[in-house]
Amino acid sequence: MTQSKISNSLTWVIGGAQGSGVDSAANIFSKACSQAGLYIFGKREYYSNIKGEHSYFTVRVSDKQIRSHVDDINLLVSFDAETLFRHGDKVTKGGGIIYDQDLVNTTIQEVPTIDDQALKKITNMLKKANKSLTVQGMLDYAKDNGTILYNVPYFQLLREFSEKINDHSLSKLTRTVNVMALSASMAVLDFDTTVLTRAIKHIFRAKPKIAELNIAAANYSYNYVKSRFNSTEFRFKLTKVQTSSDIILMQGNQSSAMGKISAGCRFQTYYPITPASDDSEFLESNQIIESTPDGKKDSIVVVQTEDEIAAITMAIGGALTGVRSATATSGPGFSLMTEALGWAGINEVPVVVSLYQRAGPSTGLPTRHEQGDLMFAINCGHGEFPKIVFASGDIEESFYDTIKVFNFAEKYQLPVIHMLDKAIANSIMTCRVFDQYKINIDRGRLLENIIPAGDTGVAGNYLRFKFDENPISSRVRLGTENGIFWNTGDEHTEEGHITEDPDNRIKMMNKRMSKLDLASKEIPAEDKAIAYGHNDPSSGMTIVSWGSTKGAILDAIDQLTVEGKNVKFVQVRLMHPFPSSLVEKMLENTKVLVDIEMNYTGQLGLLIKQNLNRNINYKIVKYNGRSMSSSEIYNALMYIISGNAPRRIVLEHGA
Amino acid sequence: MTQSKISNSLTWVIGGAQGSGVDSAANIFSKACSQAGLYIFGKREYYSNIKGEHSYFTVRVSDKQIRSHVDDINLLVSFDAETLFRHGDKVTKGGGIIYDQDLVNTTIQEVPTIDDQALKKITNMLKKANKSLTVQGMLDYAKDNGTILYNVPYFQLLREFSEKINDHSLSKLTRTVNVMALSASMAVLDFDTTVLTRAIKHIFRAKPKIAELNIAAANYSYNYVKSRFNSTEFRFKLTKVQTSSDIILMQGNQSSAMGKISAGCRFQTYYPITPASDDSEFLESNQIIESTPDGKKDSIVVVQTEDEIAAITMAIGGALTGVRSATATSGPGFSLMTEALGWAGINEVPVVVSLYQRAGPSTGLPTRHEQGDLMFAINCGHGEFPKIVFASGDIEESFYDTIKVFNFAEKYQLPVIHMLDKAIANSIMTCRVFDQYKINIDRGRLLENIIPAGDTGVAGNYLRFKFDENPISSRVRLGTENGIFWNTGDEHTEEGHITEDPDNRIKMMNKRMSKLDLASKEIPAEDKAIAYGHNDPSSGMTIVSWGSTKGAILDAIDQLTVEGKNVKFVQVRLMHPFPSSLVEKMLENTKVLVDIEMNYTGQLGLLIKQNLNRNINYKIVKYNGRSMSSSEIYNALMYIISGNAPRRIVLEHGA
Amino acid sequence: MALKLADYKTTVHNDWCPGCGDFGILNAIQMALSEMQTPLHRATIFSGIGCSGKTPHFIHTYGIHTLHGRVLPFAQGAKICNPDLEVLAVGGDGDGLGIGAGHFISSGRRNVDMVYIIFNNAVYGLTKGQAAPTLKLGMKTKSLTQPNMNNSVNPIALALVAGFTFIGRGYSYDVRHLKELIKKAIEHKGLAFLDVLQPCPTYNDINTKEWYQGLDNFNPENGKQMPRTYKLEETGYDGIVRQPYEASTKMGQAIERSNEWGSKIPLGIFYQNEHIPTYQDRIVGRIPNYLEIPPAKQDISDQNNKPTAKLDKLLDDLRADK
Amino acid sequence: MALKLADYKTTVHNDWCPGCGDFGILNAIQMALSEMQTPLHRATIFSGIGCSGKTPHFIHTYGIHTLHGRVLPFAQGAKICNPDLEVLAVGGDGDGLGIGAGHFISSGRRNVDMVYIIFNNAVYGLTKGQAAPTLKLGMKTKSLTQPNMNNSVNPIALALVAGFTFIGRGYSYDVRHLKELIKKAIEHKGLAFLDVLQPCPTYNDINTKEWYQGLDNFNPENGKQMPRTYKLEETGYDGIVRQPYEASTKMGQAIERSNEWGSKIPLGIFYQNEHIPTYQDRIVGRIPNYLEIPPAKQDISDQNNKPTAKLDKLLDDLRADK
Ligand SMILES: Cc1ncc(C[n+]2csc(CCOP(=O)(O)OP(=O)(O)O)c2C)c(N)n1
Ligand SMILES: Cc1ncc(C[n+]2csc(CCOP(=O)(O)OP(=O)(O)O)c2C)c(N)n1
Ligand code: SF4
Ligand code: SF4
Ligand SMILES: [Mg+2]
Ligand SMILES: [Mg+2]
Repeated sequence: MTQSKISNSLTWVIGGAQGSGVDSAANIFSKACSQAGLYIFGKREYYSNIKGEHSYFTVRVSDKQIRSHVDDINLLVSFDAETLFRHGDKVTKGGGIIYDQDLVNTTIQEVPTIDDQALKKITNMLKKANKSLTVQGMLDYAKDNGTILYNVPYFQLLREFSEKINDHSLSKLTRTVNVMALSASMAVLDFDTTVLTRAIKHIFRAKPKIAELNIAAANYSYNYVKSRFNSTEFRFKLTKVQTSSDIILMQGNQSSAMGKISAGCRFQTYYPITPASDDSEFLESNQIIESTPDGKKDSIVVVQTEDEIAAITMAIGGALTGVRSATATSGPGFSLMTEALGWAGINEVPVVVSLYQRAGPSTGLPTRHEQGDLMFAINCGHGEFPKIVFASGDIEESFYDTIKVFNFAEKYQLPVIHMLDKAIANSIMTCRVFDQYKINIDRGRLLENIIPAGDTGVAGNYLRFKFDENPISSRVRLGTENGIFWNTGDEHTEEGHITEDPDNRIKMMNKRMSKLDLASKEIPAEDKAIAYGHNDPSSGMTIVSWGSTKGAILDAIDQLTVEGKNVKFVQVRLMHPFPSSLVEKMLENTKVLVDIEMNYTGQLGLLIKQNLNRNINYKIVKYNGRSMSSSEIYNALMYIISGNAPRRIVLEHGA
Repeated sequence: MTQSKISNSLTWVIGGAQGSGVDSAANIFSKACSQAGLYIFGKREYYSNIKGEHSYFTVRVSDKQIRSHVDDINLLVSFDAETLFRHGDKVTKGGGIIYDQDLVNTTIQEVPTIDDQALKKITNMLKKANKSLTVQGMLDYAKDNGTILYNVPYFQLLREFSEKINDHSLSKLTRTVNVMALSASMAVLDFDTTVLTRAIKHIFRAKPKIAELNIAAANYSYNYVKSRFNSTEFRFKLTKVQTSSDIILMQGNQSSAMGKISAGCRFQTYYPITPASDDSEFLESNQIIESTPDGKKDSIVVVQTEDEIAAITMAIGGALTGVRSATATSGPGFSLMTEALGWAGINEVPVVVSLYQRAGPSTGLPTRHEQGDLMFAINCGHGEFPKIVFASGDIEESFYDTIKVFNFAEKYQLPVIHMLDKAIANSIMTCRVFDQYKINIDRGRLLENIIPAGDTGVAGNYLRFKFDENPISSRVRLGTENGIFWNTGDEHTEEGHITEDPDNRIKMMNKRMSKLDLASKEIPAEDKAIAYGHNDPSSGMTIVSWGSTKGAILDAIDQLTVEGKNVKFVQVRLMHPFPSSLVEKMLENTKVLVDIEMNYTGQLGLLIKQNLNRNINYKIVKYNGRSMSSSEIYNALMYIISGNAPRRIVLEHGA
Repeated sequence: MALKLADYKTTVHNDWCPGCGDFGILNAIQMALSEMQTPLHRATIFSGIGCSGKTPHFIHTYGIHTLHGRVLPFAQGAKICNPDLEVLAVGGDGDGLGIGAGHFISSGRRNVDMVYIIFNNAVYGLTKGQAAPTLKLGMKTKSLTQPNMNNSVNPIALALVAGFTFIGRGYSYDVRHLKELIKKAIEHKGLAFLDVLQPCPTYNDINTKEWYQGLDNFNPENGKQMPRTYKLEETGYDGIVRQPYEASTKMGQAIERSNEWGSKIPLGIFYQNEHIPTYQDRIVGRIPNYLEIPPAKQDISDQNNKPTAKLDKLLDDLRADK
Repeated sequence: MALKLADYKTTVHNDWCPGCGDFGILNAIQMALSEMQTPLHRATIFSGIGCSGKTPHFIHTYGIHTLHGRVLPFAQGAKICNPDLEVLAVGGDGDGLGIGAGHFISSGRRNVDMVYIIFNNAVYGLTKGQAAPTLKLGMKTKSLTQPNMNNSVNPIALALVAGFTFIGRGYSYDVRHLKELIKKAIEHKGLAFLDVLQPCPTYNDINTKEWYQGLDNFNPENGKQMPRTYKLEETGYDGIVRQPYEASTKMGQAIERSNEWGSKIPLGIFYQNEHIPTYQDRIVGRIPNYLEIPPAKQDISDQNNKPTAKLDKLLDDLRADK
């Protein structure tokens, strides 16, 4: 039976124990694809563990832009048993599995990192299919599914290779097994070895010796597979296409940090937490900033604090000197910051919190994904104070949005919570190179000088919270001559001194809170919400969502469009103050409103009810800690279109 | 001109510097009234200051139950200048002012505690009326208003009195000036001196010597006033009526604490904060608890912690031993507790937080009133976890509700946030004596013993988070034989061990969150919301509100009823999970929905939109830090009835 | 029937890195409990968040894995409500001396009768090797891109100043010695602190097992390689305050020893003082029958679910006719 | 034109209780700044929450009244971003050693060049007299219904262990001496801590002015009444570390003196060590031009509001064709 070849479109998955090189193999693969001119979307899944637990990396490749993963696996790359047990059954018909011949007799009980629940599930599956509870059983199962098996005897190859290069430290060489597995997959896919070589060099560019060793190992393994297997038998194939110089391969844990550098953020505080620390660590590694005029070297000071309370309060302290200041955290840390956010609110201090959401509550699933913090972010802190909550939909947006949120913070003199999440942070994708000059820097009413009393110009007796500049007063940096002011967490006068006067209180509350009205008016529509596509008048179906579900939704509705079903998608970006009238307009002609969110409650749905007095017709939610695939969304939408779907669909895919 | 006498219905206000005895004078007055069989409602206003700033106490007296204050003052009792400057103009026609003759020449500038804003306001008022900027000017202003002036030469009286009792430590005697002022007012009101004496004795019952001195001073002052003024000239009068033994005079900062003792709360942690500390300090002062069977002495351990994070986590630690545990705090402290509440949520630990709201954000107006924390309490903490948010409407409710919230916490095994506020805490009122046996104690599924494996009965291998007891599993105390379990902030298995399995995650989320559905079903209607009165079908006006606005609303609608206008009032008590269908039903026939709240946003209004998809027609809000009077509410409702009112009415009364 | 070591172990898969010092500490705790024959249900292990925070899951007693930095208040809450529990709190150095430093100080002031063990690896293990408060200034572990910016804190001296009444140090690869320390800490009446040196082979390539063993540490006198750690008790050091008046001197010598680091690192008991009343004692000062019926042993309702507490006196005082 | 003392005062009404020790500290700060002729706009006073927290409102420099317990991180953030500021942090003992104790420890580890003054009245003033961390165990001030349950913390020893590099103690009624201490603390390169004994006549009837003055304190030798406080410098005590190797000895003697309390309470400089690099120095180790263009002095955008930062290198590395 010959099948048509599928060129440059597949899902490739590599798995292995944490610390065994899964990520670098996936990074090499991703880099190679992008160097070959292909588009990728990759995502990392891992346990809250340092070494030993199962992690895997999914890379979807295409010759068109893609923004999400799908449920199926076309090529599973493994060098341990657990990967096979956990993913072997998900490989499609005609797909392939690369595995280690030496592991076939490993029983599932011999893999200690397979937890009870997974053990039960896999065991049941194999038993039901009458397979043995071994790797071989799983391979048989896969074979029954129509999966092609590629056994690679890593140990034997390593031994041969070690002899060939005359390096007998097998334990060192063992560390190249990830790259061997990867290059085996390259061989199966008939991929260009020069690109592979270049990619390895790039990933190991800081360690040329290691690069060299890995290249040699890669080639050895590549050639072995080429010689053993007929790669033309495999349905999937990757080939080089025209590369474009304005495409970058970007990791989601660096894009917002890069935006910070461009935005002029010069002070970041943090307390380590997954998945937010990467943001700070990137800044720390790039603390010296090349600037114009040429030769000028600016810098960002990054401080690791004793906790998140110190992180936010120190950032606010920095912001008072006129420095664009930020902190990056995740749920547990954010919970500790709310009191200080109220202080920034009442004192009208611009500060940015990058909130990398992960699955909660409490410690939750610290390395897994969720969008569970929306209502908390909007309502955080006791009392009422203005804040902006802004959500980015993908890696590319997160760069530009980061510059925008600093502008918002300074223009409206308030804290901004920039919502990101584990799905963005731990994904990697090809996108257009960032244009760092696209968005101007707007510092709002920041005065660098105060003309002293008696002179003309700005009021002599400077008032930090002047009413008649309502609602936004001029701000100065601590240390500015003639600009002395006071701040207090108490309600204050125009100078910033404590007062309990009831009338002043009303005026100050009005001043502060009305900044949100101004923001609502001034913030451009595209920063509030974006509508994609249109819906068929007959069905009138519109999806509303926010944050990192964007990619999967876009990919799913593209697929629906191909099938002649048009669904509109409204991505809300400004979460607070809620862009009610814009979204209302975008929802005109909507008969069926579908809310898609990575949480239990459907939190955006609540906001829509609260602000638009409009019901959600269907909720598609997911809260198992694994991000949504476009397949799942596609299926759920089809279900709804079928008319038989319940009002709330819970997605459950993901390992 | 003779006017009809007004007997047993007036508003009495006493003012003075913080630390000068304003509170004890007001307490004596309140006690005397209650001993005379009258009903009172009193409220305290004070600065965030220890000594010197202006504080005042309003006591409204009536022979019927009253639940709020009104704007007007009928008798202003003063012994300093500031009280006159701040309140002199608010005394009604026919009302009276008691003042110190020696102060008449004091200028407003001589009173340092009158802040700039108040200074400006008062100065403008006096200037406009062509009065001098002195106490005399203010008295003239009041006289023009028809207020009767009673000058009492305190210093002279003190001197005479000191000679009479042969005690020449004038500085000690000076400390009785508050009681002298108070008893002067008693004389003006023609009140029974024996009741006064008894009240003084009661308030100073711990210090009999001081009681005696004060009684003597009171009598001296009383007689002086009686002899100088013709009390029959004064329109207002207080007389003894039939006393009832089942009426108590209760302070709002003790009622919930008393409820805790009855509820069986045996561990309370706290970090000092206004206005919550009183709750803990009351428990600390009453730590030994008389119990049945007779002679048994139980106790509550109260721990002052290093901060609020320690307070909540220590309370949770206590709760794990099966002890009903609580902490009491206010906004800033609550902000620090949200991470731990998530931990209690995911581990299904019953714990109660008494949240005494005050005006925020940040330090805000630490001794002033607001209901600004509702949306925060409901959405607090990152991630999603079940919690109950419950709001009491007055002192009496707060007692019974406290017992109920412990029941909820244990039945549904979750944290309960019990919302109280500064208006409740710093008010005092007569109410029916608490029936501590009215509400049973329900500990939910707390097992005291586990039968070991092999035996019949409860599962041998105890599973703390057993699924098939869905959604509420049995709970044991730490230390129970055969009951070993684990807790973790991570997502967990039925035993309580960490797991990242996606299917388990879904089941655990469902288990936890569905407890809210159960609570919604089981919690009796009267604990969800209470509807008072009915509305005229023509107007169809219904008020919706929550918390301490209750009293003022009830008093205002009573007044409207008298005038033939019927307005319904729905008091929401269970704030989360929101009792949507009950409130929906209560709002049937409502054409005009009026939301009344002590905050800027109208937070309950948001909840109604979110849960009922129903618009608020009018909002009556207040956020100047001073609680609502029934006069204000009455006026605002009349305004709305007139048809000319804006959609949002901001109340501004209060000093 | 005597409890065996195995009885104190769970079947939960332990996912610490191979060679992690945490294993030794876990074993020592289990051995101590088993030698003391602590009934399984009587002990509760509380922990913070970090690699070390997973410890309770591997011990077959009650196990409460709390929040980052908050293990001490959680643990104190339980012990205060039920003084019959055997409470052990464990956690990382970041957990206890970074985010948790405030609770560390305040717990010292309370002296609740329980044990606190810090797994001191000088890094934030579970978040991938950032500098912990015990890492020395200027050190650059393999997990750091740049040298550490902060001075280190001295846990022994800090515990002393905070008021801990038993202070010792163990080493995770000397399980026997550590086990003895833990037993003594449990037996101590008051708040006991153990600083346990714990190599983290994955992120800390400075304070490694080899480093503690002194593979690069040579006796200047005889040129012989010598372990960095030594035992206080073997040098005749005595940290026990036998009479109250000795406290200050003993504290002084403990501080002095706590400053030793580098080529000589003391292990053992630095300080022990049982003359300070425990928090339980102090509660008894307020509530005489606290130890007999502590909060966890009170019946708050009767058979009819009515409260046992009687409010009569309190309410009587408030009656209008009073 | 020289700045006068009055220039450092605001017209804000001061509502501390009559006789409060805070007044003396406020005066001393204003005098120190005025004697040093610190330009008004260059100084920023940060404070925590409490009676003491109101201090900045009375001083005519920048004044940032922060959150309860958080004054140190706020202040450090400002100083790190603009090292040219003269930063003083002030607050209560509850603020700094209760809820803020964790930041106290961690700030010591950083050694940012600034001053921190604790107003030590042994009570929580603004919340009406609860026990603060400096109140001794078993003490019952008039504001407490029962004796204090917690051991007190020794602020001097704690600062020393935390790593503060200048540690002194003043007394709020010895304004001149305190003023000199503050000047020295400001001049010190590194993080300076001052523990200021501050009577709270309203709530603390134990550590009163009269008590510090020693009205009940008699010299056992000659029976004469003697003040409880004495000045370290007058006894020949020298806390300054002149050579790095002296640090440990000087720390030892400082700890010893810090334990004095009761009939003899030392004031003055307990310890000073300028051999520890400040946090600013440490940043320079990472960012060579930090002191010339610290964060607050960087132009982040050009006249066209375009960013000055150039991402070219970073982006180039990511290009698909790279
Ligand atoms: C409030 C909060 N902030 C941050 C984190 C992230 N976090 C998890 S473990 C850890 C540090 C662990 O270091 P340490 O306490 O030294 O323990 P180790 O892993 O070294 O045993 C941090 C910061 C968290 N869980 N909670
Ligand atoms: C998070 C938080 N918790 C509690 C409070 C309430 N509070 C205000 S002042 C204060 C204590 C003040 O004591 P201290 O710091 O010693 O200052 P002092 O008034 O004695 O100068 C507290 C607990 C608060 N403002 N914020
Ligand atoms: S990272 Fe370090 S501390 Fe954590 S398990 Fe691995 S070796 Fe142990
Ligand atoms: S309460 Fe004490 S510290 Fe506060 S102002 Fe009054 S005297 Fe000073
Ligand atoms: Mg550690
Ligand atoms: Mg204090």
